Amino acid sequence: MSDAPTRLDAARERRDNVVALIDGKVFDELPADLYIPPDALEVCLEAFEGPLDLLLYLIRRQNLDILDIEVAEVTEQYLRYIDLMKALKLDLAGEYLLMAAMLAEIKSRLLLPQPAAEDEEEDPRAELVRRLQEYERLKRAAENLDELPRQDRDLFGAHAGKPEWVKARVQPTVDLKELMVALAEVLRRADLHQTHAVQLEGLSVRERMSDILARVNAASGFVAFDALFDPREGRRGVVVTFLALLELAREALVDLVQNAPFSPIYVRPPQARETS
Amino acid sequence: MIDAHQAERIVEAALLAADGPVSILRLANLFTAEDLGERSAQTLVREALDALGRRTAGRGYELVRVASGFRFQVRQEFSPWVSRLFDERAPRYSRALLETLALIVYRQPVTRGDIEQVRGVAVSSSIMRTLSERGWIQAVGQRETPGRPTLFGTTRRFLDDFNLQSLDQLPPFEDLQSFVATHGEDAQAEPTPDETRPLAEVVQLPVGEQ
Amino acid sequence: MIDAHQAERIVEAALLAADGPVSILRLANLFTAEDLGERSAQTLVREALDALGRRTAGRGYELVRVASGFRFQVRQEFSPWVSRLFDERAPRYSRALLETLALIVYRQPVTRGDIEQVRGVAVSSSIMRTLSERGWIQAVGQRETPGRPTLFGTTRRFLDDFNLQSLDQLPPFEDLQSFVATHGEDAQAEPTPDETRPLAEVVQLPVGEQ
Repeated sequence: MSDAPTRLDAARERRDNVVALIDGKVFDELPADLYIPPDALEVCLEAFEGPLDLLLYLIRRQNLDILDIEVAEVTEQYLRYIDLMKALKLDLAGEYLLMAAMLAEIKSRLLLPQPAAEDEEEDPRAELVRRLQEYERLKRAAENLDELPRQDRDLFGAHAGKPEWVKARVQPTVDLKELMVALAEVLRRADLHQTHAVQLEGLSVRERMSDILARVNAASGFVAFDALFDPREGRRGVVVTFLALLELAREALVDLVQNAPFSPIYVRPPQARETS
Repeated sequence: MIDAHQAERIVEAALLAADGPVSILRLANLFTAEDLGERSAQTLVREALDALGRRTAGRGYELVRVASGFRFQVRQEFSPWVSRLFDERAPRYSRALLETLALIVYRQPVTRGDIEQVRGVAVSSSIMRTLSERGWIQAVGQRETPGRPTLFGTTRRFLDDFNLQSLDQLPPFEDLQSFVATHGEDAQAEPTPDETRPLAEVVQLPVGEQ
Repeated sequence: MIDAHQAERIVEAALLAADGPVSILRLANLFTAEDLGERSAQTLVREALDALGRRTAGRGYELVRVASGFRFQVRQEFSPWVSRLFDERAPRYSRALLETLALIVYRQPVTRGDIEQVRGVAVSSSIMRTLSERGWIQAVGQRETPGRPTLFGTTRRFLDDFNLQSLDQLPPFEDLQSFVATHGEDAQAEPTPDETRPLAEVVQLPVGEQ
């Protein structure tokens, strides 16, 4: 099934009732004895999409109604085409032979005496007729589809040059929910009890611990204890800061130093100690 | 805050710069909270599209809506001139390919076996590959029968390329069931009213009209 | 014979359909003898280009002349909006990164060792670097234990990016199980009955009950 233009052209010609092109000469009528010059036959056969297509062609040539096929007649013609194809040693697809067998079977069934029974036995042609009709519809649908305006053949997108731009490096965004789910997941895998114990101070205290640590380390010396409290934060802020300092001291992340009783308290980075 | 005229020109610029159709949502996302003030981005975009549709009336191009959004497109009446620009002609597709595509379009989801049954011949792999590479068909699943054959359907790209918003816009494929209906048990069944042509007429079409 | 308006629209359509700049000669070749009558194709094209240049004044795009011909070009002033069309999709952060961030948020100040202890696997340097570069975590000190490991905490930028005034606004850890039950995919934990209880009370619960 190549897309060779000759075959396409042949298909198109056939639609216009032309049987064959031989040396550029148009034959628009089938010889009565169905003899077709071998060259033309080849062109014709290549234009068929399969046994259904060939059969449909034969029926249409005779101006017959699909619903009223003379199976004997059509089978005869079909087999003669097949024989010719064989004689010409054309590469004959198995489907053509299958169809020949099916036609022969239908023909023989039609020759059998009809049973008188009222059980409405299906007409042996019904299945063939159904397939031919559906194939014919498909052919028409395919033609319709081909006629629709199509991008790049009939339709062209309208574009203008893009302006210059700096490509932004887009950072992933994280939804708070994702963060929660990640934490819950990791904690489920870890020792929950221990985690709870650590968690007890609450987030505001943990946050304040980081703040204080950052300030103390930035000062790289002493920070006055008082300076870490911001009265504008109110009572709650003072408590949070106080708890944070206690926790930092407990975890030995800061040292609290006082030179003398009632003298100012200072916070400083911890001095290396010997761990006992 | 930007005004409606500015919004219209931004949408115009975006559609002209984009490589394909752009959805309203994607257009709406071009505007920042600062641009919008209290307005809805989508409303702003819709109004801009309306204005652009009116503006391109009678021009060499038009605003069209396809499955995946809006795009500017050269008016088809100018195709004869425009196509002279391109040396390479758009490919013509074989009947085998078009029939295969038509079956996938109208009967999706279908397997290769389904296609072979209707066409009466094997479906060549190169046709399926061409259709996939063109971005018109895709595997959409597997049928739960022995061998689990792949089911194929059409893509959004297919709709875009055929200038469609949905498959509904295609001409109808006469229903396969109508034959069964007229030849089965209830032989007198009427054709469904939405069929464009009664079956009998179709069958009696003279050969020349094919 | 086509009129000047028709010619203008054909040139417009051709420039919009072309992939790059189009020379006057190529544009002139679009017209047939029949289109032209007695007129010169190049004159027709030049007049069309003049008209198009005037028409696009103040629009989202403009007609520009470059070495190899004419093209329509989106105006540079719309670049900030148009460029958003082409921004790459943001990648997603790995679960390992999110878990690391979550632990830093909830247990700060922490060392990498602390995180590794809870997660049970080594924390990669690239995760810590990504979080630092993103401006979400910072070194806040060192723990005075052998090796003096760095302590990490979250930044103000972290709060800003997550739209928080303070970490207080995050659900307390105790609520997480119920949070996951309603938001997570694979949560099997039942909601705790005391999820709405204020933090202070939760603190007093014996650990074993949770």
